[in-house]
Amino acid sequence: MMDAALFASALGALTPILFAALAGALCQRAGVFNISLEGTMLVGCFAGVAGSWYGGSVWVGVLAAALAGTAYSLVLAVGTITFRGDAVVLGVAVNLLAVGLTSFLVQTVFGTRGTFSDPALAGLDPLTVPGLSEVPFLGEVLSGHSALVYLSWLAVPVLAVFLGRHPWGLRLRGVGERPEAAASLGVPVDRYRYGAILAAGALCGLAGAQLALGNVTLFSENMTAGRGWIAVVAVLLGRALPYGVLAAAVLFGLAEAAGFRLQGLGLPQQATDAAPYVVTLVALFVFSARRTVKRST
Amino acid sequence: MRGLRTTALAVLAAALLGAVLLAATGANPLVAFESIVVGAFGPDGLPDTLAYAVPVAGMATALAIPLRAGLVNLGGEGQLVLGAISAVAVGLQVPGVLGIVAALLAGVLAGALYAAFAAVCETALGVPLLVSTLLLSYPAVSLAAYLVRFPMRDPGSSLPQSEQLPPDVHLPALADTGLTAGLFLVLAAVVVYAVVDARTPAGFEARVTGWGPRFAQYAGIDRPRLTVRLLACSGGLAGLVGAVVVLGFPYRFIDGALITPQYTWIGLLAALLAAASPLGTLLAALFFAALTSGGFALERATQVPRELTAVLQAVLIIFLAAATGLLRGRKGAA
Amino acid sequence: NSPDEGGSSGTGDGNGPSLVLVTPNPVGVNDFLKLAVEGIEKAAEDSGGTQKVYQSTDPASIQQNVVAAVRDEPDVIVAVGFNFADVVAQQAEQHPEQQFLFVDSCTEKTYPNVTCAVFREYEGVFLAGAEAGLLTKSNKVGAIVALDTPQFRRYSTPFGEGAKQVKPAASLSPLFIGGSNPFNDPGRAKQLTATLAAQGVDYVMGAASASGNLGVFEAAKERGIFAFGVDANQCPASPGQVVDNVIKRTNVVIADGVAAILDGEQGETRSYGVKEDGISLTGLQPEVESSQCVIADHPDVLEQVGKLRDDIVAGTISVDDPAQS
Amino acid sequence: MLANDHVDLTVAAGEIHALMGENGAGKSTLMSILYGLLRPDAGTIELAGREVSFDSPARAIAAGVGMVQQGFALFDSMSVVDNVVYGAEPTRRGLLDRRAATAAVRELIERHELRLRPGDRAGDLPVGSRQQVEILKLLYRQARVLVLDEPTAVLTPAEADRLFVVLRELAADGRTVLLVTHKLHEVTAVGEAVTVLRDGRVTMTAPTRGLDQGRLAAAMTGREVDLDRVYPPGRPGAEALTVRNLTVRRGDRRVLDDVSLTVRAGEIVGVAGVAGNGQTELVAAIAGLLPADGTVRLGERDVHALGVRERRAAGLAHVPEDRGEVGAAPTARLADNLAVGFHRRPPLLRRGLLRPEAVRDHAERIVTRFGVRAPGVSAPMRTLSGGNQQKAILGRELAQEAPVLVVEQPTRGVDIGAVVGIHTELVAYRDAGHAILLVSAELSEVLGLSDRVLVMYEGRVVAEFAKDEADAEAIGLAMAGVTAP
Ligand SMILES: Nc1ncnc2c1ncn2[C@@H]1O[C@H](COP(=O)(O)OP(=O)(O)OP(=O)(O)O)[C@@H](O)[C@H]1O
Ligand SMILES: Nc1ncnc2c1ncn2[C@@H]1O[C@H](COP(=O)(O)OP(=O)(O)OP(=O)(O)O)[C@@H](O)[C@H]1O
Ligand SMILES: [Mg+2]
Ligand SMILES: [Mg+2]
Repeated sequence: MMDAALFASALGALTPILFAALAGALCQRAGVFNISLEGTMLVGCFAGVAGSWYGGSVWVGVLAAALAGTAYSLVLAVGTITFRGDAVVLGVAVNLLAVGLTSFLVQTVFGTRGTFSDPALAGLDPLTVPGLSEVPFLGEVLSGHSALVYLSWLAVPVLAVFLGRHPWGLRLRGVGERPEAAASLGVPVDRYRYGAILAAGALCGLAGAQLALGNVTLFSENMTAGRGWIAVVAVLLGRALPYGVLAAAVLFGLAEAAGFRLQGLGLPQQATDAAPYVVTLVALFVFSARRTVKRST
Repeated sequence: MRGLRTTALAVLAAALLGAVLLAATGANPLVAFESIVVGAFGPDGLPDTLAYAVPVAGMATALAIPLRAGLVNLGGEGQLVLGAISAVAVGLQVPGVLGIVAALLAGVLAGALYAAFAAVCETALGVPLLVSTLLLSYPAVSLAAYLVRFPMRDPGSSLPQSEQLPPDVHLPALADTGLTAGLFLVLAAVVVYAVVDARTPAGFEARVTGWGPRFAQYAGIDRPRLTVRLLACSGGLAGLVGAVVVLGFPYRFIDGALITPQYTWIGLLAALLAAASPLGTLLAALFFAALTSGGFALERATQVPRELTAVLQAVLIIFLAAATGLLRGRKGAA
Repeated sequence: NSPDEGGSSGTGDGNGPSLVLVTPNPVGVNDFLKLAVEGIEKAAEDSGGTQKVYQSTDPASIQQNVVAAVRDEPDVIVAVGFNFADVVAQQAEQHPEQQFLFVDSCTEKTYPNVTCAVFREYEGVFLAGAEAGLLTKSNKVGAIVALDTPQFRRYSTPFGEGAKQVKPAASLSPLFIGGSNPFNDPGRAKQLTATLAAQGVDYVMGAASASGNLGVFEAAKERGIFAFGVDANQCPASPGQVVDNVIKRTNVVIADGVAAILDGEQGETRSYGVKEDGISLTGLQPEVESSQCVIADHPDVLEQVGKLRDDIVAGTISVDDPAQS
Repeated sequence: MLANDHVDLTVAAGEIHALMGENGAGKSTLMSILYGLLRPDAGTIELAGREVSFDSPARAIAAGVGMVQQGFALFDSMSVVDNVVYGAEPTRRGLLDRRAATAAVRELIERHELRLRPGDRAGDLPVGSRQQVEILKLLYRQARVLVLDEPTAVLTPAEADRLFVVLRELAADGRTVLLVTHKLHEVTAVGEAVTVLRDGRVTMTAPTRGLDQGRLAAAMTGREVDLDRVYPPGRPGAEALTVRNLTVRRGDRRVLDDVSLTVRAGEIVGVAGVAGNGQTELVAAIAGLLPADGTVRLGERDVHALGVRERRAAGLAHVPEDRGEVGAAPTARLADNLAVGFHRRPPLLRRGLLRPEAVRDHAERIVTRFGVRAPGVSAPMRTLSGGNQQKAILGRELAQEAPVLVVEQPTRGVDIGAVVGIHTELVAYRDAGHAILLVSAELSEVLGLSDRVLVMYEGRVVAEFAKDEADAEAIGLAMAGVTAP
């Protein structure tokens, strides 16, 4: 029912979600519920396209996206940490701001309304993984993605090792679990939270770069279209564990791709819209039911 | 006092930043601000503000109810939409004035049951409430979208909308303001919440749970039961808001009409900003409503690009959140 | 009220008619609404009057903007988009003096002060489908449509019928974008198009809005298939990939409609299709050579499609409106 | 308010210096200033002759100062090792070197003969072991100046003794120990000097040798305290609390193993035992907070199938061990904390509504009756000193006038003046015909108050003594699992 090309396109499509979800997980572990993923990703989309266009190279764009994401997440960092504002309220406002700001910038920077695209805009090229690309089915699925796709896969174990085995990761988890205890051991709580939010900003920036320069090659206002929110769901589902988040994102991406396929077979679009969420919920039921059974025996 | 000053300072700072932005695009900031204020509170604007404030305040209160006990209901959207579609479904079947009551009840019931189901997902199935409410929201919205496209579609039009409710199932309108008696229903809900929160054992127990789940358990509060009840109240109110909206003009369910105005998210914002305190939540909701209708007025009067209005609003919320954070932080440190 | 005050623009001397355009969504990326703005600007220019644009974001603000427009008492209020049916009916009844031009849809009842202008997009889509049918090698054509509503099925069903008209073996696979931002999700549009391509579809009607269509075109390019655009000429966005466009001359229709109302022709319903040249294909326009559309390289196809167009104009072929089924 | 008022305190290197004072006297505040958690409004700190000023714990740690705070500062989800090395991790090739960390921690555990396993999750540990982890954190950091805020409050005498051995070793090594405690015998046992604080001021500094305990108590409280009060025995009546075959499993382990006991009206039954032998689980299971097999009867009524609320309604009051999270809500107002449990009946409730004045009056009555020192009943609970929080909670539960009171560590962290007051209250409560099950790590407390003493070891009741046959030595042996055949 699904051919290799479809799997491949599903993998590409879930990369922005994966990047953003990893960003959210990092913040979650530092004790910050970050729902500004959507907005920060959008800023990354814009900066990526602007960087690629004016820098003349897609890598300038990727760098610009990461930097812009970092800079933009300062708003959330200063608001929640320095001013102790509510993270959710600030997150929503930051999302709102991103939509207004990027739409405004498209007009002032590119002089067009809403969408900027140009055949000359440099996007991310697919990479052929030597050796892997020859493997029949797998090669088609796993090879030929943009460098950022592979980076996102790499980011999962890196984040897992960081959180589990790097001193900073340990401290970050402590900061999230019990800030006053961390502070009493001389760990600068605020600095770690700043670090987490800014790093998350960079990851969201990369998510935006992949969306605007990898998945498509254009900027369009509000083009993140809820992917940041799906990332928030993935963070919650994956319990902010890197591999958990990966599993959630993959589950989601596959359910969505399957939904598209089912639409072609006559299922109404509203059903396929809801499919990823229902699938996830059912998966959760099964998962938690299995755990309860295990616990009671 | 200090609270007022800090808040005023935040608004002022945001206004200043906004003025710079406006001036940068060539608009006159004074004219712009005047049109925002007049648009929000002027004789023409106030009804618009109130019309927007009714669903926002309703949703804010709905989401504040569980928030008081530290429970976050992220599924307001689904509950709102289910309430609305149920109200329409019943309102189209039950004739006469009885239809109004039946439709409102159906809205409350649908929202309450759906939210309670999300609560049961946590208490019985171990799916965290945050996740269960959020995930359940999407299928509800899709279901309503499906219903108005197929079984419940308006035969007279090709739009994704239900048939119009018969005139005797319209909520009484308040003069020529575009407001309906729904205003009083939502106000009543706010008052009931305020009284229950401050003066009843049930409200007290909700607050105790918000202070600390282990303390609540020790005090004999049955957390699963409380979760289900609070969520039912929350979803019920959300459903009522949905019903109130569709029983007002244009008296039908239009797909997306309850989602795009962001009633739920603005409401959640208000509830969080006010730490779910009943009066604070209401005030914050009114403030956001005024900001929104003022923003539209600004656009109409000056043709300032709407992106800029969105930026202005966001900046204001950011400053406000920081200000309330400072206040709370200071209280905590005292 | 000087024309410059409050940023409204126009070329009139201040005594000309005043016009207000209310849009259902932010104009932003929306080609259809951009054309509407062009139309109101042209109308103001033609009549020496002034114009303003009120952009809405949701049904509640649509309602408020129309009411605010009525308060301003302009000579004509132009409402574009099907979302206005209830409000326009309500306000027209309450304010019989106020003239409305309702574009792209009409009120259920007729009002002497509401002039409607509706499109028969499906005729143009049918012609585009015929082009696809003549060109397809796999006999599979598809459509990527923003939402699954009767209104939007005008972009999918007639496309299949047009293809069948010229190639009975052709079949249509429509897919709908949906999701949380159906009108602005190029990424999802691209993924869906790839899904169609994987099923062997080689010509796709893109009705995913202006930005969504860019996603359709990108997928077309990557998968080596071809696409059709909507509303305006989208061929320059992806030269070599876009076959043709179903264009909807909202600008012309608004300018005409306003002029008619100002001339006293009020309260009628005007329908614009291929015959009235309100709907057309880029390929059937004189400037096809410079359009960067693929169809310019297929004069034989254009010739056959031109005949079909003539049949529609003559009434020998009639295209069903999916929204009326 | 002034928590510390011109305090002068000088401690010699290699000295164990005790700090005493009533609850709320300002001991924790002073220690927090030393550790950089709080900043003084005036005054200086000198370390080894150099003036220092710590604006953060990091600076204090770098300067060789370490502190164990009152209450816990552990990461429940992390292992003992991670908790200990947190913030000062050994690394190898940039990553955390868990092997080295575990070895270091194991070495410390063995050297000081602590009962800890490096890999255990901190959240699963009983309170006594958690305190040991806190001390390990200091030892691991090789602090030169150790500030310990009531470290022995949660330890059994044997554990405390073991800690003192460690402290003496450290002092002999030239390190300085500042020890806050409420226990007089500890002061004389390990301290070389003692400083007494009262109302934020130093009222006495003296060497501990030949120290008169009465004088010490007077310096703390400002009045005479009868430290050797002997309470008359109770007059047991009908069975008020009956527990049969109560069993709690955690994983494969039976943390509470087939426990049966009876408490009669007018009787105090004490439960002695080394922390972590099932006492906490016993109390939680009786209160209904922990699912358990077996039966629990309150009077005639079997409450085993009932929840916490119904058990409370059936006549059970409960003072939990953990006052920070279980027994109180630190961020809520004192008045609200004290209203819990009274909020569904008059006088707080009238015609279905809570009366704010009644809530306040109720709180003020408890504050007055039990001598709780608080900035006011509207102040958040957490602004009260540790001992005063304890008094407030105990006061609330006693005011329930329930037939059965289960109380765990009632005087933990409470100053000696207040200890006497609490003991008097408990005995009076018993004499009014109520039944009390008293769990305490303080052997002297169990011995002084109980009409009968049960000893728990590894989840079981291993010995029972009547009041007149209970002596510290036999109980001590039983606590170690040695019972007479
Ligand atoms: N332990 C509890 N946890 C959560 N909510 C409670 C609890 N007890 C009571 N409530 C709520 O407070 C309301 C009023 O309580 P009240 O005790 O007067 O009712 P009740 O009918 O006696 O209670 P029950 O149903 O337990 O017998 C109840 O309807 C319920 O909604
Ligand atoms: N955050 C705070 N806000 C206001 N007052 C406080 C705060 N923290 C402590 N206090 C007050 O400062 C005084 C000293 O408190 P501190 O904790 O130092 O007492 P303590 O001597 O350690 O008592 P205990 O023996 O009970 O632990 C107390 O009266 C307490 O109420
Ligand atoms: Mg203290
Ligand atoms: Mg009852």
